[in-house]
Amino acid sequence: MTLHIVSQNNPFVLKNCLAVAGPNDALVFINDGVYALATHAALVKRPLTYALAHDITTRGLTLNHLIEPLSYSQFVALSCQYNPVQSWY
Amino acid sequence: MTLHIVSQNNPFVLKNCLAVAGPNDALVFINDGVYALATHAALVKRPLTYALAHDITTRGLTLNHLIEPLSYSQFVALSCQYNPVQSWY
Amino acid sequence: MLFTLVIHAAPHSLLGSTAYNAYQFAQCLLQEGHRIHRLFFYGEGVHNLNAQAITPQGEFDLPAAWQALIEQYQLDSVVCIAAALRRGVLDDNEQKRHQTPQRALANNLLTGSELSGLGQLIDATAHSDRTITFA
Amino acid sequence: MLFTLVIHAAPHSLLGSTAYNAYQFAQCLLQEGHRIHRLFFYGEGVHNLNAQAITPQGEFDLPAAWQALIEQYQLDSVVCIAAALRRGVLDDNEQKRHQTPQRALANNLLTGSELSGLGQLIDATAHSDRTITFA
Amino acid sequence: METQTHIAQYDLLFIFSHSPYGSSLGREGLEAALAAGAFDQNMAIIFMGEGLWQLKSQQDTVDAQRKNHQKMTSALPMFGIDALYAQASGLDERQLDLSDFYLAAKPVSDETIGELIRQAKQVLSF
Amino acid sequence: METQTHIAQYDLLFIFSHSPYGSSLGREGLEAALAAGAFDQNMAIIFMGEGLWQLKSQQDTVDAQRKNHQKMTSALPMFGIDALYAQASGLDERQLDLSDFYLAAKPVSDETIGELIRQAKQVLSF
Repeated sequence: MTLHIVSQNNPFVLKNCLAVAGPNDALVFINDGVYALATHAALVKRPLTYALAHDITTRGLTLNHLIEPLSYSQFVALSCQYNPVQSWY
Repeated sequence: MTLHIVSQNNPFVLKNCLAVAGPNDALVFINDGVYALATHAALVKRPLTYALAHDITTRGLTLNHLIEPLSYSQFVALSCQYNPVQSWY
Repeated sequence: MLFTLVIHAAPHSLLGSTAYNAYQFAQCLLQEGHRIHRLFFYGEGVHNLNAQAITPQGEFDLPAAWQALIEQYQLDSVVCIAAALRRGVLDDNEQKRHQTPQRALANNLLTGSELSGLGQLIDATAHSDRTITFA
Repeated sequence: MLFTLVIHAAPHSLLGSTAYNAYQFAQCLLQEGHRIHRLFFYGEGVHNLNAQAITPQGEFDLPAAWQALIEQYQLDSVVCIAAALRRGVLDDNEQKRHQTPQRALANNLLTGSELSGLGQLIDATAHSDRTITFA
Repeated sequence: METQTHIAQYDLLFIFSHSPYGSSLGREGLEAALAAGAFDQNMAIIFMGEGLWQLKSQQDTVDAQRKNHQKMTSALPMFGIDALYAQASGLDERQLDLSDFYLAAKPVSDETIGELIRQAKQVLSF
Repeated sequence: METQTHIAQYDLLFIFSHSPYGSSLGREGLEAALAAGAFDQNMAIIFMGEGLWQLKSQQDTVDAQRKNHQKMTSALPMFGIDALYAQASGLDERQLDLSDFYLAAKPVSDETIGELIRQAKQVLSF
């Protein structure tokens, strides 16, 4: 299963990612990608959806309890668990 | 009246520009902004909407006859005629 | 009419190649008899005047083209000093100031432009008929 | 597990500051006992190893941090030669090759990395368990 | 329809439409605005679209080792820059309200933003 | 629902999702793909979203003094790279069809793209 990394909040980027991500693929939002989570309610309810904790706190955002805040250590673990890794930007 | 320059094809960028542009403001699409004209039928019908000819031909696009292809000389003339100039990117 | 152009885009950016648009706009307005009060290179735009950038043969050499235009029309061309330092574009002063025995540095600002502060940008907007941002 | 990281973002980009994410990801995976087959700096990412970049005091110096990480773990760090030349990041060879009496150039590639071709990227994907792009 | 007579006229208008940490634009826009404040310009800043995130409170950059924009932006009033506008439609889209901000900004409609731009002598876009 | 048994497996999959001239990504992706072709990789390229513009015919870069991507992309088959896929939904959104392209690409659904990625050993994203 694929690990999708989303590093921007751009409607085109998000659209492409969501169009091809399967139900068992995991999504990790990093950098400005975390803003997408703050503004898309549907995303927050998707299983296997994560956000990098550092990038959330940097931007002063509050995590919805449904979203798993990810340490770098957990991000590394996910990238071992899934294959391949596709970056959307 | 304002001259709005749009240099990207990004939904956020286009939305901001169209939200604040008044009916007598002019819009110039340059660089990747010209792709927005190729995909938004409503934009093409807006009066005072222009696209930089160089950037259209570079990308292999065909101009709708409603859109004025702009030479750099005409782009300079517009930027003299309008004031201020706001760039959206 | 008197223009100031603010250039944020580098010749090779992840986002925006409007550095080419800025150059062609500048060239055209000067040919038409308008004047440029100041070119202000900010952010990634500082790379437009990076003397170390080697353009492959057969490609348009944007830094060289800027330098030639600046010289031909004796333009006031300012590169933001804070933005330039962060990105490794140094003039003679800054090269000497930051050089250490462990760290050899070069003056890699193309001639004809100078590093200066943001005051030059604010001043330029106040003294120009038009300020146009390319990014 | 064996990783290759491809870094497209510069420390100061118009788009994307994932250069910081890439560094922290690399640091973490090494601390966890995983290994890096290769770091490949491409596109604007070449500026991560620009020795001329002067980071203001009190700010995190990303190029210095990359250099220290590369040295500490003896990482294979490749900077795409074509991307680097266009953007003015030169090693000793390229500095000598392109220097002219009219054009003084510096070797401004941080030590510990080398300029090489895209074959190094393709080879790295074939020999790593994971390839991750940061842009 | 809003009357245009109450629209302030600025010599220099900054439009901030990019987020604070995802690119260098947020920071470089702030530095330019602070410089303009130091030069006593008749100026204003409009935060719109993704630029509204610049004003979000509780930015904590310690873990990410980044320079904190919130601290820089907080300096705006000290430089005499107090005409700060926030795009109302952009606030709604991001489920933000003024209580999320660490600096006071005046919410304005898109029409008012359009008119503020038309009335301005010069615009700098970040 | 598509059967997964017919999905090709590639060692190296390129995803091109950026336009050709607006940034350096289009060009640098092409150069990487050509290098992979020269190394005889079992590879494919998927053009999707804004990346579909890379295949648009009649790119004329003379006036703009830019390097022509169409010429570079046309070299892909000469490097043995003939597995080229185009996102069907992206074509529709851009009112493009295959006759607008100067190179043959196979239209594929978003589901198939998802499966091509899952089956790939490595992905490079440009």
